[in-house]
Amino acid sequence: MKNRFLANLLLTFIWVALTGGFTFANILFGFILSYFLLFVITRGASKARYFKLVPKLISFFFYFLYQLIKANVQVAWEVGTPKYHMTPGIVGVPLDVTSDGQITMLANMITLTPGTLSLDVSEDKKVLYVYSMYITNKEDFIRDIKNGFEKRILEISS
Amino acid sequence: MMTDTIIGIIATLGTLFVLLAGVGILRMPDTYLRMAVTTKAATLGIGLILVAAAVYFNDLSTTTRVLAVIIFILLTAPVGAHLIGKASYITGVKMWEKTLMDDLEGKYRKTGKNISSPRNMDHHRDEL
Amino acid sequence: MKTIILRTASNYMLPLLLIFSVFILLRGHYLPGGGFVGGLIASIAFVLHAFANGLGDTRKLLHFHPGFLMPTGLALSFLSGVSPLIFTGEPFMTGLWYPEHLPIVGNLGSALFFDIGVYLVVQGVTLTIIFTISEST
Amino acid sequence: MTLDNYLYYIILPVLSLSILLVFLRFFRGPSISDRVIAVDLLVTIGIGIIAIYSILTHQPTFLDIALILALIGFLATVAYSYYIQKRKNR
Amino acid sequence: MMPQLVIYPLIVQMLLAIVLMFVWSKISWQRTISIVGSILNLGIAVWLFSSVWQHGSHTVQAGNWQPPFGITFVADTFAATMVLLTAIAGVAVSSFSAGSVIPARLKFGFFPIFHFLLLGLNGAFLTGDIFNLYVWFEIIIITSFVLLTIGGEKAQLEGAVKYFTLNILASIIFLTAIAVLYGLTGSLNMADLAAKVAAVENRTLVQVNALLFLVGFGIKSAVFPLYFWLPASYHTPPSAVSAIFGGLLTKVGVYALMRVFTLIFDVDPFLENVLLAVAVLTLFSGAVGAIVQKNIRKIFSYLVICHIGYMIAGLGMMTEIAIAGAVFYLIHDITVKTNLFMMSGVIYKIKANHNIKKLGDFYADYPKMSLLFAIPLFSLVGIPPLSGFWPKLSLISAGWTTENYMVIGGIIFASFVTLFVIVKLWGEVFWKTGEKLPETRNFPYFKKLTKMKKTQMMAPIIFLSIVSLYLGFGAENIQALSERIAFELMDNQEYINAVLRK
Amino acid sequence: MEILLAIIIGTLYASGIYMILRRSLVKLIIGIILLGNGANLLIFLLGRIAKGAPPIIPEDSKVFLDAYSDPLPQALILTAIVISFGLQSFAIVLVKRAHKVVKTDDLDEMNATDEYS
Amino acid sequence: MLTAILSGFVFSIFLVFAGKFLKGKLAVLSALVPLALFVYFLSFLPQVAAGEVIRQEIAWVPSLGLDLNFSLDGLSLLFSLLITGIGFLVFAYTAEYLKNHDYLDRFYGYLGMFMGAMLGLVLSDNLLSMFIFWELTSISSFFLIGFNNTSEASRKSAVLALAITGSGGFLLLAGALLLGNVAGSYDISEMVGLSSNIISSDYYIWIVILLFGAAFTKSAQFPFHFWLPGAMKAPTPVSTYLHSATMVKAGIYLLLRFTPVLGGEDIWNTTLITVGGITMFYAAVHTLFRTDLKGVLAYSTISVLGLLVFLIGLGTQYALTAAAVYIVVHALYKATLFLITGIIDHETGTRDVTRLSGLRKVMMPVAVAGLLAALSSAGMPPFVGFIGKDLVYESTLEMGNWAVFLTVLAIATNILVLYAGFVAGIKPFTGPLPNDFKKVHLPGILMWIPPVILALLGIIVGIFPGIINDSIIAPVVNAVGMEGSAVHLKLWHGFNLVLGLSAITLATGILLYAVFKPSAKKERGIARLDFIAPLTLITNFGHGFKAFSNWWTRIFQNGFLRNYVSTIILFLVVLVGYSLFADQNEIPIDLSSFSRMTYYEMIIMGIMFLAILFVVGARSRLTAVVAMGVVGYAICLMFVIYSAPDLAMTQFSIDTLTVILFVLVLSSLPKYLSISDYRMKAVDGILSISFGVLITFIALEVLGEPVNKEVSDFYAENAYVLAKGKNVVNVILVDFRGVDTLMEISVLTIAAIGVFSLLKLRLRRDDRELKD
Ligand code: NA
Ligand code: NA
Repeated sequence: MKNRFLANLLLTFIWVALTGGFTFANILFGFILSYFLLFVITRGASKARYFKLVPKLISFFFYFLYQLIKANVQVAWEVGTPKYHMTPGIVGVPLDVTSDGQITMLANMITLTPGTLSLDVSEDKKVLYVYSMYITNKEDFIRDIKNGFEKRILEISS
Repeated sequence: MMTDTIIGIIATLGTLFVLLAGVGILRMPDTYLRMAVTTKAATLGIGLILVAAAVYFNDLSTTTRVLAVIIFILLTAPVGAHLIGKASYITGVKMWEKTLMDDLEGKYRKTGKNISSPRNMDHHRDEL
Repeated sequence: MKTIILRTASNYMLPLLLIFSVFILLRGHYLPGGGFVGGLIASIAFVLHAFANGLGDTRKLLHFHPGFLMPTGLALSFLSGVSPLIFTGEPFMTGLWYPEHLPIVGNLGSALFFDIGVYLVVQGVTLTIIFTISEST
Repeated sequence: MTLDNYLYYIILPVLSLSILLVFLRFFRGPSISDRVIAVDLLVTIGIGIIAIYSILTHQPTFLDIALILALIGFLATVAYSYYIQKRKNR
Repeated sequence: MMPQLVIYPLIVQMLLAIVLMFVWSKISWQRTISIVGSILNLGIAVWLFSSVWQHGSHTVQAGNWQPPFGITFVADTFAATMVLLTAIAGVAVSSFSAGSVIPARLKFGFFPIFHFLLLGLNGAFLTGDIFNLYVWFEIIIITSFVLLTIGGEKAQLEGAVKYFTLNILASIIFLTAIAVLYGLTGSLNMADLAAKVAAVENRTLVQVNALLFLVGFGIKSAVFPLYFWLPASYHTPPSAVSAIFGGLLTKVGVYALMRVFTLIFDVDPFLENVLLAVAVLTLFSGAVGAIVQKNIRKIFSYLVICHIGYMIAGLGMMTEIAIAGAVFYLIHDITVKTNLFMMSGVIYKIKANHNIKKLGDFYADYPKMSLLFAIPLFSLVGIPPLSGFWPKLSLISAGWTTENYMVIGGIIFASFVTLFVIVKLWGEVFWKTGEKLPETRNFPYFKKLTKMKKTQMMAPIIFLSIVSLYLGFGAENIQALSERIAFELMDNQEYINAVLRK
Repeated sequence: MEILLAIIIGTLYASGIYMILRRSLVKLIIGIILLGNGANLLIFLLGRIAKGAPPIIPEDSKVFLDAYSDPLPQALILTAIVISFGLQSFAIVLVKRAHKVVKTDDLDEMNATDEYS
Repeated sequence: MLTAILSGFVFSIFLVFAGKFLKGKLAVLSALVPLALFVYFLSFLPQVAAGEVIRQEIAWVPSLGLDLNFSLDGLSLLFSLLITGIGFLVFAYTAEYLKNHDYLDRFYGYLGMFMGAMLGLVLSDNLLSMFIFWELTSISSFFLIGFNNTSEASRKSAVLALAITGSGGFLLLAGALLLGNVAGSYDISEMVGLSSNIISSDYYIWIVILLFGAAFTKSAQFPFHFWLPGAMKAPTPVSTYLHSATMVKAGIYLLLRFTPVLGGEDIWNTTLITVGGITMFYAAVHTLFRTDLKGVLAYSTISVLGLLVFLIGLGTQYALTAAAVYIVVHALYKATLFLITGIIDHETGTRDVTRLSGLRKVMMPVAVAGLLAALSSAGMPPFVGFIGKDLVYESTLEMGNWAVFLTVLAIATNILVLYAGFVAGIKPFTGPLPNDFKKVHLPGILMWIPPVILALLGIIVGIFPGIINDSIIAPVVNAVGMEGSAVHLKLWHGFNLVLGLSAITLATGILLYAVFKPSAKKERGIARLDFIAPLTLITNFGHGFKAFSNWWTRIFQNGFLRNYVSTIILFLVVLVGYSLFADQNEIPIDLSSFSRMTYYEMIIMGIMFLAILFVVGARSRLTAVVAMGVVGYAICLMFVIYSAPDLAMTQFSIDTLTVILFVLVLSSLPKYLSISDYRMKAVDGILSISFGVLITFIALEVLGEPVNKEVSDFYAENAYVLAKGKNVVNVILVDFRGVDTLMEISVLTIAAIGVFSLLKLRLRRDDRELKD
């Protein structure tokens, strides 16, 4: 119930932003429209909670940005220099995150940072298989992920 | 003039990342490496270029649209990479000879006509 | 394709794409877009959902057969074309306009209903074709 | 150097060069996955080119096209990977 | 006089198509709606025709935009006549379909598509806008693809691939021609184009443009050497479909050729020679093809091609009397070909076979039906005073006055071969003692059908035969009509004035 | 610029026909799509092209203030593109069915309907 | 007169619905129709004899110059009386001949139709309406010849007869239209006055050739005669009525009718004399070798028809009078002989002359009729045949240098005709009666009375030639443009050369009959010459033509789609290429008007170009599809650059959807087919490239033309003001040209329905179309 309401508000906001018209009529229309769309598509209950999120989200965002730039520089160096320095491989990372949303978020974050790529999630959702350009030590790699993205995702989504 | 400079800088950065992706996809020795290098570099680069455009036009509706594009790219690019990566792996696209390890090896089992995810479970959807 | 990642992503993308499609539809008279592209985007949203979740889920989501959208949309476009003939005696396809200026939509006229008809037909067509094909393979 | 000139003589050529590089990969393949990745990247760079072009022509309208490209270019990738897997299954 | 009347035939067909889609799987509703709607449409077509006959051309500007900016619909005598013929064939085939098309096909949209086809035909006849004509053509070809393949039999699909490819090719050439035309004039309204094309200084380009139209429409009209799709496909769908195809589809191409080459382009000597050469070779090729066929529907298919030659010849000679002949032939051909394909459908329902070598006994078993079938058959041959005879008078006469002896030769040759082929067919199918054909279990044989179904199949044949007889015995009226059409086509100023309201 | 575009259009037409002339069903469809693109671009080109001037009236004006590209060919092409899409989808499915029923991809083996005697 | 003509047709149509009633005993009632007509026409005799021409004009299709203008002059009256008079006898005869036949009603229907058509033919003054009736006689003849439609021979003969007379009909049509164009009228009576104009026209030769074609085929002249022996497959009443007395004389009628219009020229006379002469002799010789009674009669009929053409060719007053008389003569005796043959066939079951003899013992009246007819045909005085033959000799003797040759030819022919008459009229009745004919008896009175009447008429007219002279023959001769009073018919001219020739003819003929017996062996003997017979030649030509048709059809309709496409493209390239390059030495391309090339445009175009080549060269389907995607995306970018945002959006969405469709379908298709035939690839490549180059040149040349932006400017100016929209493209789509869009979405809908039914509809086995 609450979730639906939130999602509804969110969509209304997106609508208003997209159309750029902050008038009452536009907001009302956006609300009705998104209400209708949610009615069309929602099945079952969704689980996200919204209110404690904001500060964590901001911190998460900057962490992600940092990772992104760091890795991009690394890749730039790799691509820009004539010799290859890669030590690629596929690593199965055991997961603590459980929900689909969390897993997806984690996987996407990993993919978005250059040099790594989420290939697949095991059927029982316990292992995330990650391809990485630089694997010196499997355990280090796993730990980096678990302490980095996974921890933060757990924070913002619990 | 000030804005122009900002735009110039952001656009330059973005373009450099795009170029990086371009060089990367050409240079990297195997499919997975190409993917690992390019998808993200391009995403960052395009994001920056779009920001430059948003700054240039400097009005709410353009900015929201630019934000929408960026969000979309952030959402779809990794999913796309994941899909192609998985597909490549399943179809046996060769990995670079210097690849160190492969935890996925042997994890995909053929079950009838479908290849399922690793550690195949039994329930089965009607797929598109 | 059975992947949690795609499935989850598609669940987020579906409403976004749909709302975007309506946006594109409504502003078509003023900026690039319109019923056609709007309809395509909406149907692409459902196709994406079907790719990720399987056709059965998408069908359940839709409540009705997409083919039904075709006569509905056609009827809407057709009626908005015929209405001048019926109401004002002017030729087929003559634009009828509501005198007041409305938010978002701008001027409300038969052209909008026409475009909505296009929007529905395009969705009906695309989904019918794609669903039918994927059911038969 | 004005912004327009900078974009026209520096940025756009670099983006065009990137497109060429990607296209070269598309040409070379060798696997279908490589080609799909290349096309995906072509679309992405296309978004960038459109953004720059919209600045150059002072037409924010073109950004809407970029939006569409971002939205549905993805679906082609989904479709290709779907096919690649499915073909394997045959 | 009511100018809005012009688009009523379009509105009715569109409405029918939409309503029929809403009652998608209710077959008996579909049958009823289609027949009743077709009769209604016939009424409107008669109304339109008589109004045009009395008051002259009607025009409507869609969207109320003055020409040449909006899309214009024009009912001059030619268009109104074609709409009337479409309505006549439409009623007939609607009823015939209700009786003969199997429920499985009806459940998959046969009737909505059928009415979309009629919509497309009406639109193509009535539009006064060249790009809009393209759109109507697309409606026609997509409906014909669907009708051709509905049921998905092997032969249907093989034929459809060829039909499809070549018709798409025609559309693309048509589109190319429109591109050139637009590039030269910046206009799409056909009346407006008449003046603008005349003002183009580069006549070479105008000629090239005309040739592109010629080839594009030529494929659709199935003239030599562009007809290949027709014999490959017309015999494969249900007879009701063949009937509407054989009657009307190629004729739209002919209509478009006549329209474009009288209104927009002048026929210069080079074009005239091309048209005449094409006409003669079409007469020849179609005739020669009909001789060697054994499948009754293939015979008719080749005759469809052959007889297109008459109309093209009329167009090529470009005199008023020649055009009148072509128009008369068009009127005759639509009626009789529709009827013949329906006839072949009845024959098939009776014997479950199309091969004239295996068929037989009709005269002995169904004497009255045979006499009925003799009417379209001998009308086709042009046994005087049946309908096919009259236009030949104008055509041959024009051949003499324009000194086109090859054309006269072609017409006589084609007439002779048609006579020979039909007479042979008569001997094989009606006179001969046929083979004892194996009874196919569960085939919906004619004798097993309900009286209702039989009526639905026979009534349209009787109806069209009566129309054919009228065309023959009331030839004076048809000739007067054809001459009026020819006059209007040759003197296009009236059309232009009607559209541009000068 | 027009000259390059004209060459591209010619290439599209040529390659479209060439692909149709191959014997494969799939190539046939690709050929048709290429031809369709060629025709659309031809309308576009012959309607005369202009850079950076979309036919959209500025927000604060009721008419165009600057140059604008010809909107009519664009509308025509849009219609043509959509129609081609309808035809292509049907064609793709037709080919699929034809392949399944006739059991060949070779167009040369699809000539039963032209046989007689 | 219209009523008279229509009565035949009305009678036929009546039979369609009421045929059942007129079967059996009542059948004879149908003879009342021709009888009434006969009496009706007889009533005009005095008027016509007085030189009056009775006219009736009914407008039918005046805009085509086709009206039902009838005129009754001597010539028409003669034919009308023959048609109705012999018609009456044949109708009556048929009632007995086909008693209890299942399809008697149909038979009468055809006969009635034929009678009406034939009357129409001879009464029409309008050439086009005459043509109509001409064709109708051919058609009714077709149905009558094919009356025994289950017999293949009957069907073949019917088709053959129609093919020959029908093709002649088309020649008549062409000729009639030409004549009408030259004369400015289709009324024959008007043409007579315009004769000199017509003859001096450039088209005269064409007119004559076309009309001859019609007449020769209809009247079975060499080399088109062969359909007539075949037509003997028809029941005997038909042979009697159509193929000896009336229809075959339509060609003669035509020639006579046009003698005053077209006659008198060398080409006219020479051709007719030659063709008639050959025909009469050739056919007469053939009678010697026939054993089938009807065969004998058929050839002798052809011979007489040849003689008539010959006489018309001579064109003198004598000759034309002779022709008129001979028409009467021949009608009377030949009809008799045919009817007799029918009786013999009906009663004995055979027509084989070699088997028939002694029948006088069982059917005396018939034998008498046969004898009378034979003597008349022999030209024995005092029969009417004698008068006819006399006139023939009189006219040949007039012919100056050619007199001897022509007379000898005429004599030889007459001898053979005499022989034929004797074989048919006398031979079956003389000699002993074979055992198997013992039980043969006289048929019903309806069958034997008609020949007796005809035979008696022959002798009556012969004895009192005055009966027909003033009332019929003279008006006929008048009608064909001669003064008829000069020649008086009489039996006795005194002892002169002509009488001598008659005597020679009779003597030689009887001798021949006594010496030369028909036999199967002789028939087989002449059959050895069949390979040069016109029938064989025509048949071979027919086979050859069919083989050619097969070849031609297979060449073009060869089943290979790629050939169809190449043919069409080749046609287009040649036509358009010729038109583009023939008139102008160089293509006027104005490069200066083109916009500047920029590097990014070049790069996009370059990529697009390469991608297209890549599509063409791709080895795998998916690669091709992906490359197609690249082409599409490049087009999309191009649309962006050239200011078409809506197009770019649509192109991109549709390309993506197309890719999805492909991907969904491709997996169920087999591997990419690639057949490496380099020669074929090269040929296709050249064709494709020429096509592409042509399009490029056209495009560039068009770009050099001035631009007219009237329409687009209107859209631009009014999009917001009147249509309340700022995206002009969209305004065009939903308003200015909304109809296009409505139809465009209809196309989509139809395509979707098509896809749906194509994939979902599976016919049950029983619903399938069966293989032929
Ligand atoms: Na004209
Ligand atoms: Na449109």
